[in-house]
Amino acid sequence: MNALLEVKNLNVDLNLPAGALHAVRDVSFSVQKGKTLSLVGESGCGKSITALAIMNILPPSASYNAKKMEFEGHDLLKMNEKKMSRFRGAKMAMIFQEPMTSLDPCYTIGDQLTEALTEHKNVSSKEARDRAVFLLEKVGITGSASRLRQYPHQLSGGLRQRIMIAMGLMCGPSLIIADEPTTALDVTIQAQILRLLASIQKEFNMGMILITHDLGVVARIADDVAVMYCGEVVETGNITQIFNHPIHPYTRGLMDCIPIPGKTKPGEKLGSIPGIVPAPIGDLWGCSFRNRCSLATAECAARGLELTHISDTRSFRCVKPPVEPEIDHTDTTATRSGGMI
Amino acid sequence: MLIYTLKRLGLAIIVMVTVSMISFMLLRVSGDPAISLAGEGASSAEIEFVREQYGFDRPLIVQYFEWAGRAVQGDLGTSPYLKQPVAQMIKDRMGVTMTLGVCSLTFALLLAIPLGMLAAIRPNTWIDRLALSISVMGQAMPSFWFGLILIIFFGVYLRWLPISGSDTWRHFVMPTIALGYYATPAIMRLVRSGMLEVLASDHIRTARAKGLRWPKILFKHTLRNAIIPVVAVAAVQLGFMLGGSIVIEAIFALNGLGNLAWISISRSDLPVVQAIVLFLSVIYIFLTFMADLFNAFLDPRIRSS
Amino acid sequence: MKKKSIQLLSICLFTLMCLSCFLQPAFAGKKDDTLNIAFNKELESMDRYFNTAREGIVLARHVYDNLLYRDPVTYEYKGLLAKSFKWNSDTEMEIILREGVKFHNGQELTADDVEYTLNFAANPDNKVKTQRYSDWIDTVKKTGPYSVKIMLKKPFPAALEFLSGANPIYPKEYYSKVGPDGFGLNPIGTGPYKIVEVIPGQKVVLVKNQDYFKDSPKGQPHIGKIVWRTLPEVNTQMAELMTGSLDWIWLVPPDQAVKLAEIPTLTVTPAETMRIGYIVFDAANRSGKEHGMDNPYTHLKVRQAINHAINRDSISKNLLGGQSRSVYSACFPSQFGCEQDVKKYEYDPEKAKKLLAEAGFPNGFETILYGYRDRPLAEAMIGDLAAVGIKANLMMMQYSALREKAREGKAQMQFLTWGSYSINDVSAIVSHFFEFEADDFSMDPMVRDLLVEADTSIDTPKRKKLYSDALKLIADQAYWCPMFTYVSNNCYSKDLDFTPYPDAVPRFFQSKWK
Amino acid sequence: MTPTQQQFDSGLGLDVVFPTPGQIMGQRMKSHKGFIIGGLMVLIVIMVAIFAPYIAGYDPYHQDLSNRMIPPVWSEKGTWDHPLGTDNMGRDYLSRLAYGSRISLLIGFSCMAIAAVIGISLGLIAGYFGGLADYIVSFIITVRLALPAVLVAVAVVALIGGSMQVVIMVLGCLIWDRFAVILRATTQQIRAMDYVQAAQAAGCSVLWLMVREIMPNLFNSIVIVATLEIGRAILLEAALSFLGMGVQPPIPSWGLMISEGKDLMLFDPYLVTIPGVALFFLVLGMNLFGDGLRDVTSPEGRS
Repeated sequence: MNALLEVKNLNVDLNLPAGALHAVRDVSFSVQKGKTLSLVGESGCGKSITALAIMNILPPSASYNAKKMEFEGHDLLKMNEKKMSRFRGAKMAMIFQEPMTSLDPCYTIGDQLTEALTEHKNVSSKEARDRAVFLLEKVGITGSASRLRQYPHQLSGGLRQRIMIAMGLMCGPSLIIADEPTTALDVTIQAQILRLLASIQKEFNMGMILITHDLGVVARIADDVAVMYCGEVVETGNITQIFNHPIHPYTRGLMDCIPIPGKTKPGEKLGSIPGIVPAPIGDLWGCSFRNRCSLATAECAARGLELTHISDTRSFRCVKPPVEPEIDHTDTTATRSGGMI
Repeated sequence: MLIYTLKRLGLAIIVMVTVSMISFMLLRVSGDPAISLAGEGASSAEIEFVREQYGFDRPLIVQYFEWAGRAVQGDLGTSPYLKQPVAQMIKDRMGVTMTLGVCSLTFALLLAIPLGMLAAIRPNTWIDRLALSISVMGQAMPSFWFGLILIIFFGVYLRWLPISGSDTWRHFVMPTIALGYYATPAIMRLVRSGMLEVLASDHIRTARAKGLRWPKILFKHTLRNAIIPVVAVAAVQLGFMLGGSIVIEAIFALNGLGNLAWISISRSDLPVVQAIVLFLSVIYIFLTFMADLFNAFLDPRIRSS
Repeated sequence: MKKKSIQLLSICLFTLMCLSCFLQPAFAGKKDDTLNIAFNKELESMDRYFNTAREGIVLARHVYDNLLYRDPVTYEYKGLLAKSFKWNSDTEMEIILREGVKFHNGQELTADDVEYTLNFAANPDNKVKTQRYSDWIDTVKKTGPYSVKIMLKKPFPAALEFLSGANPIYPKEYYSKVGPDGFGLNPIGTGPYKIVEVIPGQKVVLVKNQDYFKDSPKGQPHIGKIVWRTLPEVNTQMAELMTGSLDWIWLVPPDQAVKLAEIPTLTVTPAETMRIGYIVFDAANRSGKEHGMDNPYTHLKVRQAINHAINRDSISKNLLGGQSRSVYSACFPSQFGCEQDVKKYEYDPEKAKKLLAEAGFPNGFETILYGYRDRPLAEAMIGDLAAVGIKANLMMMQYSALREKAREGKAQMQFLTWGSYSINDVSAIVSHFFEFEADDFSMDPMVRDLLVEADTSIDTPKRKKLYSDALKLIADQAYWCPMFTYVSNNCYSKDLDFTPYPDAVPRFFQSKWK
Repeated sequence: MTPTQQQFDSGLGLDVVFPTPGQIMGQRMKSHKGFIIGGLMVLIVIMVAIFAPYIAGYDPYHQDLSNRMIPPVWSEKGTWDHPLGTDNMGRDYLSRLAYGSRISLLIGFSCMAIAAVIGISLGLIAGYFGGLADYIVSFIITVRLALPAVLVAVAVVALIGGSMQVVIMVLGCLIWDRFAVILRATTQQIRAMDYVQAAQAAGCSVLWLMVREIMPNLFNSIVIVATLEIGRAILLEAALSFLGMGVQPPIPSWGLMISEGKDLMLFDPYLVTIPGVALFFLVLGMNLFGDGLRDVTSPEGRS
């Protein structure tokens, strides 16, 4: 089963005045065609940096290396800037968190939409405009022909995020990376955008990486999940395994924090995880959750803690998992668990 | 837009009146015109005769309104020295100074913008410092010193360029460099900080994510946004250049307003100095007004507000 | 991307094209019989009667002719436009004009033109700036087609000098039509050169007047065309001279003139001018107690001390160079009546200190030396004064501002210069400053009486005696501290045969190509 | 055996001590070459100014017409007792240069100080009160910018004569516009910040708000504009001296030395190049230091 994108042992370091920050350490995951992988974790756990590393648009002060980074059979590590820029936008597209500032204020929407297409596919501007209008309608923007002449500051946040999505789809990419697409929007718009993303992904059979810190969003549209903590992947698995049988203490802690309709009685105290996330600077070893984990023992501080794989998509990074990993290989196409949406 | 323009126009007129009033008072007080008009070795009787003949003995306010009244109809008085109507003299010499000003500004822009971009692409590297030093040299060297060195090197030593006069375009090359270089650092620094800011912004990251190649990102998206504040500064710099061209026009014997202003001040030829100051302030106000309009054109956010 | 590269290509092409077309500046001078000259001050009006600047005097000599001509070498007066001239009485002069003299517009010179021009100049309502050169004329009457009578208000010995130095003759019909302003823009005269092009403040082009009357003492013009440019900056002038696009400049600082002389293609001839530099003291106490302490210059000993303190020879030799020489009498040595046998104050700082002590200033005093030109010379004087304890700081101002301050009595010690308008008669300098006029800072009645009498006496030896007594008195009282004569360094191309004269009026109509 | 607490905690980066903003600025200063070079250059000039008597072998005002125009030591006719030669009055050029640094620095700083006082007060008033006050101040700024500075300076100095105090006053009143413009914009920005409005809500007086809340934040831009204005003031004084309207002789200001050497420049270039280079060195130092300061103190570090 060849994955659309496969990443193995990705490390990213940012050098700051205080020293080298190991933002991403030993991260491995894979994205299937037509499936959504959600990278979830608290803010500052390195999920956005991972996405930027894949697209190789990290800030100049960052440096990264990986054992393997393959996308549709192409090895991304060996690509020079020229080849890489042909991939970006054409094969993989990215949607950012802050719609208000992600569009160039000096150019019309039409110009910014068609720009990428004419760049990659040498298409006449007429055709490009038609595709833009088609996609604007697809993302649910009315009167899209007239929208092309408008400027970004004349549109609302929700509209701009839809335009960002349309912009990503202009060249028909096979992978979409959505970096917290709905965080800056209010709840009502949030639901529409998520539904739109899911339907588009299904319709164009694309792979998607959804980066979020909101478990509600994960439950709604993700197929597989990778939970990240302090720069490391602590648990991967499909949606039902993660929600129904969390193994890693951090994932279990996360699950206790959210009220599950039907299960948690009103007035019941929600769980919380004590302590703060450590700053991954300098020499690091052992499980990075051990200072907040109630079950921490001496071995947790041992070096060389690796991801233990139960199956090729199910794994966890813990010396002594609090609960036995479930053995049954339930169908990977997990069923949506009840009234989450 | 219309109300905005009208308001700006009103302000401009008031500023012009104030400027002319200040310069009128300043110049009248700065030396008794009668004495210098009467010429060398004139007896005191002659000076008295000149004083009432030109009406210098009336109170300043009266003189001002009389002058302003005539100025509005375009009659800026005649120069007692050169026996020519001042308006005509300014018209003759305006061309030289305006050409010099525009050429110098273009030179400054052609030098400053690339330097600013270079410095922004490689911040805090030797390129950044080199670009900064080259542009700062423009402000660190006195323009007259730089002008004379240009003359010695290109005029006398290499004999590539004619030294003085304003007949052909080649006569303007050295003065343009001497005057233009002075405005380079201000523009360069603005382009550098503007570019750095825009490069760190989100929409450039989007552009990179779209896979646009570097030159397009740099020129189309980054420079376009970073150039907006430069327009306002460029207008102000052009205003300074017109005023500051006295020295350059003296050295290169360009027969422009700066030269005329300097000669008129040294012999207290007040109508001429007064007219030049007024003319320069009108040009300055006009330039800043145009800069605002151009800014609105450049930045859509302002245009529609 | 394609569009971008095209733009780049066109820019490179353009710059290449500019560089390639740098050709040698057109070589002027002897090759095309054009004399390129430059002055640093802008030409005011070209009408001689409305112009006081030196440049105007020089241009006038080329474009117009006066009635008489003073030979610059022998100082003897000859007829120029006048064939002959004689005094009928102390106050009446009769002049017979040459015939066949033509103006540049072809019109013939007649007595009407002379009568009209001189009456115009003498009439005060015309506000002629050179009033002082013609206020001695009462009226001028035409006595025949080519003869006029000039009536004087009172006997005036310098009449010949003023008729040769100034008062050119204009065409009556043209001048009355265009008036001074129009005439100032394109003048018509009878002179050896005609004006063909004028760009105000930049250049004037003159061409040889083909039918200049043959028997003129000025001689026939040789050089075909003169381009007269205004270049304010002396360095620019020298640079143009070195590259050959200029053939003649003057007033070059001494140090630079020495260096220019080393260049093979140039000749440098320093020529003494009639201008002298001097310090004038407020001996008449017009400033009073204003400066907090009483005016030191009322004491004779203080004035004498300063005369001893200034090192005339060092300034003249080091800073002016050439034929500049020290001067002890308040006039230019060659001028008629300039008595050299006056009290000489040789350079003696010790004696100066002794005199200051006797005058009541044992450790000197604080003062201000006002000046309007030649900053290096002023600084040298301040150095000499400081050596004897007088702490003077320099206040450089515009000439008009300084004269105004002096006339209000606020300037106690001034460094001034006076060129006597190249008039070779002491009356052009001493009479101007010592006859209780606005610029008189000594107000000595005895001096004034001597001068007034001298100005009006026709008897030459008596006149000479009177001037000599006055100058002796001025020196004894040390009203002035005369210091040095000025030098004008004429630098010009080797091909040019040019001779400078002390009256500092370059005569291009006499020069020719070698 | 249970691990010691220290063992347990190490290896998690918890013990990392984050540098304080002061330390960050210090680090940036050390790493920002432009800042260091600029600062060094300015320091050198200040040192020369302080130790001028020791550097200069002679009294800068002493004239000696017998050995005038001696070229500097590196040209053939140069002598070692006048390393930088003598000027046209025979005064030792090295001494004049050393004492000249005092004059130039004095003019630079005092003009800047005057300009700062005028500019900052106008900027603050306009920025803080806005509305009519802002309108009036902008009007004054526009009028000031519309008046050609050099012309006004020359006219005024022609009136009172060119003493040092007059030049400083005139320049001080002519270069305050940059202070006002930049300060006004920054004050408006800070005025709109929440913490200022919070302080206002807490009932602080207007003066308190200005001095305690707004001024400290302006310090950064004030210092930057100040360093750049010093350079501009020194150059304007040089231009005024060139036009004969600057500081009066025999005071050894660099601008005056250039204008005195101007006429002799074609054959004795050292008279102009030496003060010219000195002026260039100081102003370049000021600009590099000013730019460096802006980069170092700017919040996002802009590295």
